[in-house]
Amino acid sequence: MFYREAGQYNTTYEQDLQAFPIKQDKIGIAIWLVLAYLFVPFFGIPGLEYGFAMNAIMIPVLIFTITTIGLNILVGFTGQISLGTGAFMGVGAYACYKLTSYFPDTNIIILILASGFVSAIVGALFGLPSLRIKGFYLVVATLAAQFFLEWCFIRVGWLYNYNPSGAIEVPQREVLGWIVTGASAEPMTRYLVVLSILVFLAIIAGNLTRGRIGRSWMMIRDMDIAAELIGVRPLTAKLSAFAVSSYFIGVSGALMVFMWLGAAEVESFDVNHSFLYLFMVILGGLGSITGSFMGAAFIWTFPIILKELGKSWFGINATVMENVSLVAIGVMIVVILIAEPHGMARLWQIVKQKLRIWPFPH
Amino acid sequence: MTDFLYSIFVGPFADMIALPDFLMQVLWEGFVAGVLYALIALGFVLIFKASGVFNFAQGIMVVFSGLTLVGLYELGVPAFMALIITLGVMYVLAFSVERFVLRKLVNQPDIILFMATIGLTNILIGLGQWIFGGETKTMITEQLWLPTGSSVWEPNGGLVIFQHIDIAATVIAVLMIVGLGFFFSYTKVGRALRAVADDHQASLSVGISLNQIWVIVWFAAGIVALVTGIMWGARSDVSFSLQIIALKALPVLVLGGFTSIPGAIVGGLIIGIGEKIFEIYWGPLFGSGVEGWFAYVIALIFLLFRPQGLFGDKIIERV
Amino acid sequence: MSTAETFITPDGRTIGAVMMEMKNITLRFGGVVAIQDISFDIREGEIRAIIGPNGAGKSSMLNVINGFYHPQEGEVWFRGAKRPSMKPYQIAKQGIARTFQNIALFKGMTTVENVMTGRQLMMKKSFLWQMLRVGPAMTEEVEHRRRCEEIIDFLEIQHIRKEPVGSLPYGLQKRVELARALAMEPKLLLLDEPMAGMNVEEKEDMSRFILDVNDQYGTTIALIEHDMSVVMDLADRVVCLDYGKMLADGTPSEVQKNQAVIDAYLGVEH
Amino acid sequence: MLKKLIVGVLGAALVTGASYETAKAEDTLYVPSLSYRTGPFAGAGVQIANGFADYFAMLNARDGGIGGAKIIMEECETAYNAQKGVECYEATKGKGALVYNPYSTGITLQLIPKAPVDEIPILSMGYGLSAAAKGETFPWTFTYPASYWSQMSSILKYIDANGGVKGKKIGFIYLDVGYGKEPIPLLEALGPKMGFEVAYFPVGVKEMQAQSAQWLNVRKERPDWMVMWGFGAMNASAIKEAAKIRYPMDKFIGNWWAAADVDLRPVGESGKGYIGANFSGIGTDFPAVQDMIKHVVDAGNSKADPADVGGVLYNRGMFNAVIVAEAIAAAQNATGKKSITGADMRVGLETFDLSAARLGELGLAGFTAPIKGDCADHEGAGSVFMQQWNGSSWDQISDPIAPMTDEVGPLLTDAAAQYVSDKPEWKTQSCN
Amino acid sequence: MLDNGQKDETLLQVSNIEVIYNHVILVLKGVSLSVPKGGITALLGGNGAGKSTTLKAISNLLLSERGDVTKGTIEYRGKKVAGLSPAELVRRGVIQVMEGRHCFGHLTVEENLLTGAYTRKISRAALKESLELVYEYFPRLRERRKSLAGYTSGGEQQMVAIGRALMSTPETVLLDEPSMGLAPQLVEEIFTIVKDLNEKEGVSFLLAEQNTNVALRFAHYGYILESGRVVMDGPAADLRENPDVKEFYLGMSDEGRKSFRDVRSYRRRKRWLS
Repeated sequence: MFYREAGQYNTTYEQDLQAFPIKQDKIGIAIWLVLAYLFVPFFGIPGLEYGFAMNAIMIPVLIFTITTIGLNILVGFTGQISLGTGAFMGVGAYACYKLTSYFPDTNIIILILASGFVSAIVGALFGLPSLRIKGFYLVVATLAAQFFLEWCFIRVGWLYNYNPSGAIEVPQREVLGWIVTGASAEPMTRYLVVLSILVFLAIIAGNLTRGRIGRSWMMIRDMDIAAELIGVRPLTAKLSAFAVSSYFIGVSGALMVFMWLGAAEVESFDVNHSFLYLFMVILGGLGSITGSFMGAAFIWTFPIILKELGKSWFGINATVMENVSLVAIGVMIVVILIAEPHGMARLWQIVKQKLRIWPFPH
Repeated sequence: MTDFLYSIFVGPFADMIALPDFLMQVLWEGFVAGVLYALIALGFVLIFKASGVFNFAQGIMVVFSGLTLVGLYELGVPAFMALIITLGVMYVLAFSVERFVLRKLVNQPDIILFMATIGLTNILIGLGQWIFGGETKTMITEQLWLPTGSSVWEPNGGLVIFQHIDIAATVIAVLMIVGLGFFFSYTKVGRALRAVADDHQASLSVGISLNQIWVIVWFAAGIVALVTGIMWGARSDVSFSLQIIALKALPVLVLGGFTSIPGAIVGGLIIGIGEKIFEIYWGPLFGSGVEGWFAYVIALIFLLFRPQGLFGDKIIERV
Repeated sequence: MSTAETFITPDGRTIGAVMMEMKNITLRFGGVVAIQDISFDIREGEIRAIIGPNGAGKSSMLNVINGFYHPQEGEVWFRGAKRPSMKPYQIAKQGIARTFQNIALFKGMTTVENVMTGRQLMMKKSFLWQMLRVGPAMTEEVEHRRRCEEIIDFLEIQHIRKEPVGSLPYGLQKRVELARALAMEPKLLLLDEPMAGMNVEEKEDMSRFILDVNDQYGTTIALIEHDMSVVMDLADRVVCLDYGKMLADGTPSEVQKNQAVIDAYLGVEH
Repeated sequence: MLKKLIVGVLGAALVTGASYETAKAEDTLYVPSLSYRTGPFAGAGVQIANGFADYFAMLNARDGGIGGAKIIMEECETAYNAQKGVECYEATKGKGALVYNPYSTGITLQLIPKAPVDEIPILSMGYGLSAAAKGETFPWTFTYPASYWSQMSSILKYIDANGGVKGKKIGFIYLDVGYGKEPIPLLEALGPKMGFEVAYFPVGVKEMQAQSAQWLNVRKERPDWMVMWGFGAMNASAIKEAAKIRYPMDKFIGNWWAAADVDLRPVGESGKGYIGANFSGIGTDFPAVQDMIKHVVDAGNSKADPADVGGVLYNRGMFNAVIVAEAIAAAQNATGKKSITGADMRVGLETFDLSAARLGELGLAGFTAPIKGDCADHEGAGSVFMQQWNGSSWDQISDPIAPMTDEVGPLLTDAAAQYVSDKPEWKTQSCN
Repeated sequence: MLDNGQKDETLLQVSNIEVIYNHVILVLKGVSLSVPKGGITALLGGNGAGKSTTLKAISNLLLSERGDVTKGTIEYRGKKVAGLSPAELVRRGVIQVMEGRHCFGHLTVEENLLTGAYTRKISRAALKESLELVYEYFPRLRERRKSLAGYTSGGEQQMVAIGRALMSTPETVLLDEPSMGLAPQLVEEIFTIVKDLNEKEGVSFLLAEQNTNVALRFAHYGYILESGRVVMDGPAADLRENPDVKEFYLGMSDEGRKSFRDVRSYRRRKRWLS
């Protein structure tokens, strides 16, 4: 009824190759964009205090969406599991920190986008073993990256400018007269910057995954041997996946520190965070960009909602709810893997299917 | 430059020779750590062999079992009663995992099962903290009749200290490995376990129930986890931070191969001793703290040359 | 067997010069010998069948041809030159495509995406263009999409174009796999049991496709097949393997009459 | 299923929104508590949070709040995680938060730049950034009663008084994060001056409970004294390992986060002789603590295990609450308002004066050395005393030891200058 | 030996079953057959015809391969098989010897045999006795009892697989492709043993086999499967004489059959017409 594609025909391949060939989807995306750009910056989330809505929900969710898209490129699209996400975010963050101290006058957004290249290189480097090893063995290799990098963040003083606190602290920077980083930056400014970078990167991710390169990743994922026999160079495919994935993750790491946390030490990049991002990918949906949005939003907001629910409805204290949300997320991971390995993105598709034929059951 | 080469290639060895008793101590500490790594790896191997599941939750199972034991004791349950109840809890865990996770995920790609065990890890962390609290707990060493105290050996005026609990841990680990070996080699169920490890379909065809076997191996891994939890807890208390140390079992597995029990033991000892030696004698060159990644990096390098591990079978890919 | 540049089969078909020659190939896995000292050739434009019981080393042979396995001994000659040790993707570049015994489609993708993977080697536009997906990248994508749609049309699988291949029936999956191989525009097409598990009607369809490919595109085909009637009808020449050893090589009728083949494979009363 | 979920989410959003409204009622003082009762440092976090909460509950019950205004204390769970810390900060700051006690160096570092913008002061009581003691550079941050550097200097003074520090080798074992590394610059500056040598033994967060390598190194280096900057599960493990290598316990000093009952109880008898620095009194003998037991613990309004009341960290949590309460009172005096703001609170903290007499009035005579802060001094020249573990509890073994202000002061000034060096917009204040 | 006229008790009755893999792929499209007590019944057909699937449907091993019997019933001794675990079926006397010699490679030959008795709760002596019986039929296995099954030859592995099944004292053995990949003499040897077991021990066999020739020489009754359907059945002797069987399965005579080459034009035309 509401979601029918009847009467919509694509007459050229160009039309068929669009990101959202169906009209309703186009409208849906437009609505989301309008909400994101015109409503949220001014009104936040209705019912929530503005600063809280921005700083505790919207900004982190957008940043983690970039992380999740990045990790999804690796795990969901290329089938290479990584537990080093936290550390690769750290690479982006530390790289950006160093760049800001070397180029204090350069536009900070350019520096953030540039810092992704550093983590892309590091990511590709640690992706090298994937050419010889796969599956669980690769998990161990990425853990090696995680722990080695964590060690570097602590031990290599140069990375944090020999700061006595051992942490990186975000300097204040302006772009076109707007303060975008530092504590004085308005939440709205930071939100819009993060949102724009996310939109930009999401489009790139969508384009890449639908084209030749994305296909080579998926070929490796679905059947690496067949892929090789058809002519995919595992070296190029895997390393490009690692590099692109790490680029996204690195940018998100830089954003996390510069646009959100304001200061960070190694704890913000530890292995527990790597798990968290993996959960976002799994729950959202392996191999789905849309799912990455859902997964990041869900995993980040779920404990917050649960905490509030527990407190205001049942009078349960935050500690218990913290544990409840750990258990609940664990259970959801297992349930999702059993019921629908493609996660919330697939559930959403099913809902759309249902809408397409609504109100008829079949 | 020569100084640098010296500090890498000569200095550490000179140190070793200069203080032989200290070297002994380092080796012993490494050995004990290795035994504990091997025990965690053993739990992994049991499950991997029988069900092909790469059980990421083995580490948290160690913490969870130790925590349950101590938690029950703190609630006033007598020590050995608590031990028995903890065994029961580990059985319930094994049963639930088989019933609600493995059975539903039969024939899914390995990677899905692996991620499910990460989910399981989250559940166990949450439950453990919820029920027993997040505080560090002291292992009830004496109440379980485990030895405390230490013995000293003084070769030529040197000093090597052996903690009794470490000796006990080694003995118990050896007993357990021998016991498991016996169980696997000479009992009907043990034979069935090995059969399942070799070939699921064929095991089914001769009437071995996979579900039953999975419960048994997860329970066996649970027992191994409990023993590890007790021993590690006795050395350095029970807290959730142990879970991260337990991840060290992964490089151990890489070295030993995922399916080999002797591999787990040898791998554990190599990593345990290797990282201590490296940390003590070469660590200062890197600014120390290299223990955190040494095992993983060794495993990574090793993987590049021998992906199937020391004892694993060579993998032949087919299309 | 004639070594002349071309020769005429009993069916009256003209077969070209030697395209690929396997010389004394031996392949071992650990202690197990999969292929032992086998030599045969494949000529331009022919349909070459490899038969033999299960475990005879047929699939291993295909894997040697497309470079997935590297034989311990022996040489592979391709178009008059000895082929050096190559990676599978390099061999794919030379124009060798294949299908697999246990369907090796990319299960997470749709039919059309699977077919598009066959064009992978021909798509050249750089990473940057891919990222933007406009201009040359889009033109390229559309161009190759058009070629793929032709193949989809040729193999009559238009109706499942946007279906994820994982949920397709067996017979259709086999066809999609063939489409993917064809999309590579191969010079030599290797088919590993293309008709296993099909009923007569499906086999007829598949036979037709194989013959059409051979005919229209002039593609050389090497196929493994169990159904002797199919082999006898389609193949120009047949090589029969047994337990890694060569039993016979010749025209279908020659092979069919060979006593060793009958004993080991076709089976006849003792 | 999906419908239920949507309804649930919307409901939660509404409720969340609603709960912000309630906090802004008349004449209340809103004090958020960023606690961690879960996560790797829950053991310490629980005790601190309980002491902090119980003192305010006692004030509400006994005195009806402070200056006639009720205190609303709200806990927010951070699990010692910087990301959750931001979430908690954002969730509470809009409710009129007076002061933040982050209890994590990581979160403190994140909040320091935010404080002047949001005009809510930070009280990092004996943790966080040492340089924040400089009130001129950090108008919004307070480290009463002492910074880490002051503490380290007091410890050095203690060592000096017990056998001299000159020519000695001091082993410094520390948690390898920002917190543990804080005193290193001070040690490096004072070492040459005072003639001692330092050997460093970092302990990674992951290896907190597997320290045998570090202690083997201790055995190799043979330091005369060991000083520990540890936290959580690290402490007990370190003391156990020290006992294993038979390091003399009375030469092993833990800082004030490494000298609690929770740290030593697992060690028990073998930790006998271990020395810890502290600035908050131990035991339940103080009238104020008795009041807490009477009004809160016995009334069943405390989350604390009665056995933990009077413990080191419980009392420290309480002391934190005392400082907050005293600063609120000072702010009320200064502004004449019952209900104050964060900016008022800052004034209260800058005029903070906890004299011996005032301590007596509070029922905390002898609990700690007097602390007096001002515009320039945000650490209050707090002294620490030493306590020793007797196998089952702590005994105070020294009088309060004042820090080496002359030595530490210039270093703090330098560090503060370095902090703002790449922050051109940083707002400082002038104290003359 | 079963005489042709003699109608024995039916052990296994498969009625019109349909099997679907992964919820989509239809493999069996209505297969019916019955296995009499004391007989050797052969299930013939090419690769992928559905022979193995039929056997797995009977022994309930399908579930572990995501296959599902969606229609029809399978009854053993009058009781429905659906819902019984493979272990339960073994206890009731139905055991499958899987295609491709699924031996436990890391177990010795003797251990392999012992796993066959997993479902039996018996004394050591009885176990020993069963082992002896197997060794009697397969003297080669006695020689190799201590070696790892993975290191034995293909023929020996097939013997291990059959011997292992015997250890469960089965009433019916479902034997899948015993000749696969074996040299002709070995095939002969194994079939002879099967026949012996059938005659002396009274074990009934349901035999899936591609090698029609050998199978029909040893079996009493045969079913021919093509694309998931039974296309022909009858006593083995009759089938051997059947001209179609001769042509398609025994590879003899080639007359009167439409060639796959001619299919092109014919199918094309059909497509245009329809």
